[in-house]
Amino acid sequence: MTAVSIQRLSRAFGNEWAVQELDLEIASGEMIALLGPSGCGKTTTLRMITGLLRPTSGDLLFDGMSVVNIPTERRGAALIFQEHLLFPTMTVAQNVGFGLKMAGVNKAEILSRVNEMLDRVELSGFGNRKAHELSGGQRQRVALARGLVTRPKVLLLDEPLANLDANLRITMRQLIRSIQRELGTTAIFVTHDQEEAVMLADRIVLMFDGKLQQVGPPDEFYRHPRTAGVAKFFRSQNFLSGTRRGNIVATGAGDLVVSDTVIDTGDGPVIITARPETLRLSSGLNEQNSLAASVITSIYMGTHTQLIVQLQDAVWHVQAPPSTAVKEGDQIFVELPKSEIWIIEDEPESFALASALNDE
Amino acid sequence: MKLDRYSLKERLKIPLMVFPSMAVIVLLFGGGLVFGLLQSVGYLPVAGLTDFTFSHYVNVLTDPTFLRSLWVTFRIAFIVTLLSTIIAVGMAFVLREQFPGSRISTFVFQIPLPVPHLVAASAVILLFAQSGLISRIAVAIGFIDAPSGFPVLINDKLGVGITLSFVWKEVPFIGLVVLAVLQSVGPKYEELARTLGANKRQRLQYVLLPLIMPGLLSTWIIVFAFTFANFEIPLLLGQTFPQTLPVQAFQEFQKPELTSRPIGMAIATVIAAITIVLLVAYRRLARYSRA
Amino acid sequence: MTVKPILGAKCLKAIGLAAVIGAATPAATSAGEIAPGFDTWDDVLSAADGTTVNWFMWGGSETINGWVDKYFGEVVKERYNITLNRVPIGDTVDAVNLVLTEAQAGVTEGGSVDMIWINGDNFKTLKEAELLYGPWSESVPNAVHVNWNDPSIANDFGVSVDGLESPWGSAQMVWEYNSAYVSDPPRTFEATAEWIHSNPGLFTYPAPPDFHGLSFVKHAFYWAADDWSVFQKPFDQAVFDSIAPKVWAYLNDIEPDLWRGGQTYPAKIAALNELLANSEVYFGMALNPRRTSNFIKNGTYPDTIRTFVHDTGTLTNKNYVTIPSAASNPAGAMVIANYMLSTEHQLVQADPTRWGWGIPTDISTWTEAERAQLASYELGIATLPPGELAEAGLPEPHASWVVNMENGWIENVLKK
Amino acid sequence: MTLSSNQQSLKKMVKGRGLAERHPLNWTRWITVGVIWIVVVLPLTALFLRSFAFRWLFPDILPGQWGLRAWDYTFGESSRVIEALLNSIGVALLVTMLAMIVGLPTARALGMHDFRGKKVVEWILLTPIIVPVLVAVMGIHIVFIKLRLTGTIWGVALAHLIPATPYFVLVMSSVFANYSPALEETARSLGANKFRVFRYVTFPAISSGLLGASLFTFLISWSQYVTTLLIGSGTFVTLPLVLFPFLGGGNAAVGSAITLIFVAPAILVLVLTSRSLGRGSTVMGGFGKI
Repeated sequence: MTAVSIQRLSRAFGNEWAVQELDLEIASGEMIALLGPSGCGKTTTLRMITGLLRPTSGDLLFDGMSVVNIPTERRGAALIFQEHLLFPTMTVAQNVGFGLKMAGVNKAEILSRVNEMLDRVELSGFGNRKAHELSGGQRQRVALARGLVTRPKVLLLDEPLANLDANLRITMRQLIRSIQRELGTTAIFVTHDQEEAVMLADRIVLMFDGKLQQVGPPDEFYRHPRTAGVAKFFRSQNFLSGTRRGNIVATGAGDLVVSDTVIDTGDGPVIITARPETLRLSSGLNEQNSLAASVITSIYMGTHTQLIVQLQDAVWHVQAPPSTAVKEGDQIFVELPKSEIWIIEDEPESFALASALNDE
Repeated sequence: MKLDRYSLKERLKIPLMVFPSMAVIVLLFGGGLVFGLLQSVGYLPVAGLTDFTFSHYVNVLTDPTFLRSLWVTFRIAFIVTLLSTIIAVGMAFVLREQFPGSRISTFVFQIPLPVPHLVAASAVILLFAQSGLISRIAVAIGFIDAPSGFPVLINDKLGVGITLSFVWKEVPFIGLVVLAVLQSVGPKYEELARTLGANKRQRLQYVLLPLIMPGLLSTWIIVFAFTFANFEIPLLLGQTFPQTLPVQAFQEFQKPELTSRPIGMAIATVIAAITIVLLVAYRRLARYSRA
Repeated sequence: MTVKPILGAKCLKAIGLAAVIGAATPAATSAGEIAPGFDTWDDVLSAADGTTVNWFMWGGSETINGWVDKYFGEVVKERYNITLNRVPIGDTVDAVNLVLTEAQAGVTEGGSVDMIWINGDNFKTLKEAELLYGPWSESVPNAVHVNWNDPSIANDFGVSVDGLESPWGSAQMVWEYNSAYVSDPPRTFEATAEWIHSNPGLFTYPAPPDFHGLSFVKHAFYWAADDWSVFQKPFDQAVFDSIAPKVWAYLNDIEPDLWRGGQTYPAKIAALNELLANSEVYFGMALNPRRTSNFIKNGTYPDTIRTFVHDTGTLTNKNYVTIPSAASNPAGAMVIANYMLSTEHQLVQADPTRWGWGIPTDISTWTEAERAQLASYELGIATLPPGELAEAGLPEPHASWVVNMENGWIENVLKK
Repeated sequence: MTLSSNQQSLKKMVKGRGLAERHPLNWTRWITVGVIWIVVVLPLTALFLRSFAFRWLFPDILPGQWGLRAWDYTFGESSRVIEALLNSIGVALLVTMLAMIVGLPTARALGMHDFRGKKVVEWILLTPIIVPVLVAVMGIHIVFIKLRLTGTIWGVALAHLIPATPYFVLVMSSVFANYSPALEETARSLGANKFRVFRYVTFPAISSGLLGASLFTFLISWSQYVTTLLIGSGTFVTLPLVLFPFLGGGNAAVGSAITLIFVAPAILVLVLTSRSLGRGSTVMGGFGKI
């Protein structure tokens, strides 16, 4: 069942489009990550969903009902701010119970629901503290409890882990995920960190420059990026142009066989990609999908060895076993497993231009 | 040795930094209060007063004129503080947002702040006297036909003229403090409250007012104490009788009869005592509101 | 007596000194002196040369301020090389108070005040406190123009002058009314009460201790007493008690129909002037009979304001300048006071086109030509002829009455 | 009274969002703006008109006859306005300078250090702001007379210093609270001597706050009436003293002209400081934290 439906949602600031024609359906209980570099429009989208910002055009539906004209306070979209914002004039319990109090819930019920929520976020007994007496992680948990206690239609989190240190991120991530699952709350969070998105979200929504790039489960962004931009955002630099004929892509370095499940682009020029960690070193050209390459750099990384190689006219990254002993200038063979090759949708001509600009 | 000298220098650093201003205040202000207190109990040998007595206090505190003055002074200060706060907070809420003309209007809003109180009094007289500009406009419109038809707003029983000139001055003061707090807080807390279902009234009551409260408390106490102790405005715009306490104190002090001076000082001491109580009460309150 | 001005830089050193000096002692003239510390007028002139005189005077009249700066400031600078520093004060009592406070603090010389425009009660206070310099006023050269045998000169509100102050001008109270609204002003207290009751809100008087307000109360006392000569003697409680109730009854009777229902009174005469100018009230009062015409001329008043006197007369008084015993520059002050009395200056001062101040000196000591010039002055549009004024003149009460009248008004009328 | 603040960082965060929306003029905003303009501009206009009116009698809304008489008198010698103006400026400058000398070190100590007795210092600073200065000045009057300070610019300046010092220190301490000493330390480590550190590091960092605080202090002295009346003994005349007799029923035209002269520097100061007084100001914020 669709909890939130975003239809051709757009927002302009002056002459600039912050968000352009965004379409998205979010199922009930789903956890969505709005991912993208800063300035891509993800926060603007979040604020439009909460109602703090009016869309320039488009529609927004909660449970099938348009909410564009419903003010924030009656929309039921709870927002967790990046700064772990707590009302400084209130205690923890007052903060958590704020939404219930606004809704006119009676005191006894507020008390029990607040205590229950504080238990869930592992802050029982902190009810009488003031905001400035809490650590960053504790503040974040109070903010989470406060957002969830009213059972919002949708929970929105703006960079929920951005201001926390590394260890705390892991515990908070787990906590957020588990509580969201338990309560079955529909949630959307904004992040610029693709790892965070992958680990937390059921589905990722990737945006560049106010436009939607790709929507799907996290693994698709690794294995099946739609564009070079998406692939690069997920830290893959490996692209090679060739000419497709059926399941064969002929490149300057040799022919590659691709799987039947690769998208159908028809015959003609295409660009293929494969992630560094899926590549293997092979013994020679005779093995299927092996291409000759020369080593530019080899960096020992502990768990693996990172090779940067020249593959025909492209520079590729290869994640080799840690014991790999090659050095600069060595000639090696890289095998691209058939199932791991993917064809991106970029036009080869425009890609050449873009990669010339982007590669440094 | 060098180490010792260094640490001595370090230890004396803060006291030396604090000393000059403390000396000025303790000597001039503290000294003034002490001399005033001594004069009020009739003991100040340098002035030829040697009879230690509380009779001036007894006389002052049992004098119905004093009690009426105290009430008038208190009432005016209270009304000024209340009115200024309500108007200032309301205006600050409007002015913190950007809209066409908001910048220039915020500037105009600040104009009375540095303007001396006497100027405010001067303008209030020109505008609100029974033959003042507003009365003349009322005549032109046809509401009244003679000055006597216009309500008495200067030198009046309720202190309307005094209140108006104080409010004119104090609104920007309170308003700018509130504006400064609101600006530094930003729109975040309100947005947060909205997402938690708080409507306009609830946001004001539960979020914004508690946020500006500490700032408001400080300005309240400053404005109240200032209004309570001001001399020239009630002297110009107050009625002949009863006058406010500072006017009464100063006039007693300035009377040619030498016996009046201790009485003036006794009234002044009572004013000081009341404001000190205010100060202490406020610090208590402030501690609670921030705890 | 040598006069050493103590400069600011020396003040700290003066602390110890000032602390040991006791109460002020009045100076006395010994035989052969023209004034305490001066044997001849030339001594005075040479002591005054190049000095500054701090003259404290009521500063609420721009006519008088301008007058003093021009006709004293410039002239005494040019002729005697004296710098006149006119110190404007809101009320003469402020200067009296300053002298008292300085004395209380042990200042016996080098005081702030050199000369005060004064009369009546304030003079009495300083004289009784023995804080005045002198005697000097009967021995300055131009004292020949003053008839010190005239009791109205030799007694200031009944208090003997004793050479401690020198006359400057003479005043007589007149009533003002707006002829645009009132055609025939009431000329008795009874008629005034009647007029007030039938025209509520259009009459008031300044609150004592304002001098004009006090004059109003004094007039009420004169009216209430069958014989006003009782006020010429020092204060008598029994007499006061027999007259005062009638006065308070009268003032309380008119109060509800005064301007603002009598809930407040104008604090200063200037406030009453403003009310009259703006037709908030129809009556005012002036202590200088020529002032009203001047006000019409300078735009303060509309040109429908006129003056009148009661059938029972109005109070006249002389006003003086005096010198405190702690004055830094008594010599300079005496030179100015002496110049004041010159016929040359009195003629300028009496000119209605300049100021029109009443003459306190004896014009029989003037030359024929000087008297002719005086007679040629034109009266202003609202000024009563000198004859009518002279006929209505009444002497002021003895100063000892005034404080009782003032306090009585505050207790029985204001606070009631 | 915690004068330190992290307003600065918060402000940056808010500004950084860049989401401050411009709102249209609805009726609440119309009324507020209208009231502000009328209430502020009308009195000043009335004063202006009155000063140029020769005769302005009831019930004329505009003066019946115009004239420069009030201004002639005001700038003439006998009004003493010029002398009073010079005295006012002189004493206010002196007070500002003295407040700066005694106040700057204290402000720095309060704004940048935590020390034992800080609370006591804050209390002492706060007292003259709340307890009327008139009371102390009345008490000390007799001592000033003995010291021959009455009637002198020094005496009046000392009296003005009582209210001026605490305000100066409190405002400056909130300026210092937002100032980081790290820059000074860097400069010293680079070999700058004490004077150079002050000249090139400290001063530029606090200069706008210092300007605001100084102008504020100037205005405190500028506005004093009753303290000058008492300590000046009437011989040291400042503008408010010259003005007072004309209010409440002196010559209103002259009163208005002097009032306009009296108000001019205040408006000038506002123009100079409107940025530091305006939105999110540390100076006004400092008051909120007293």
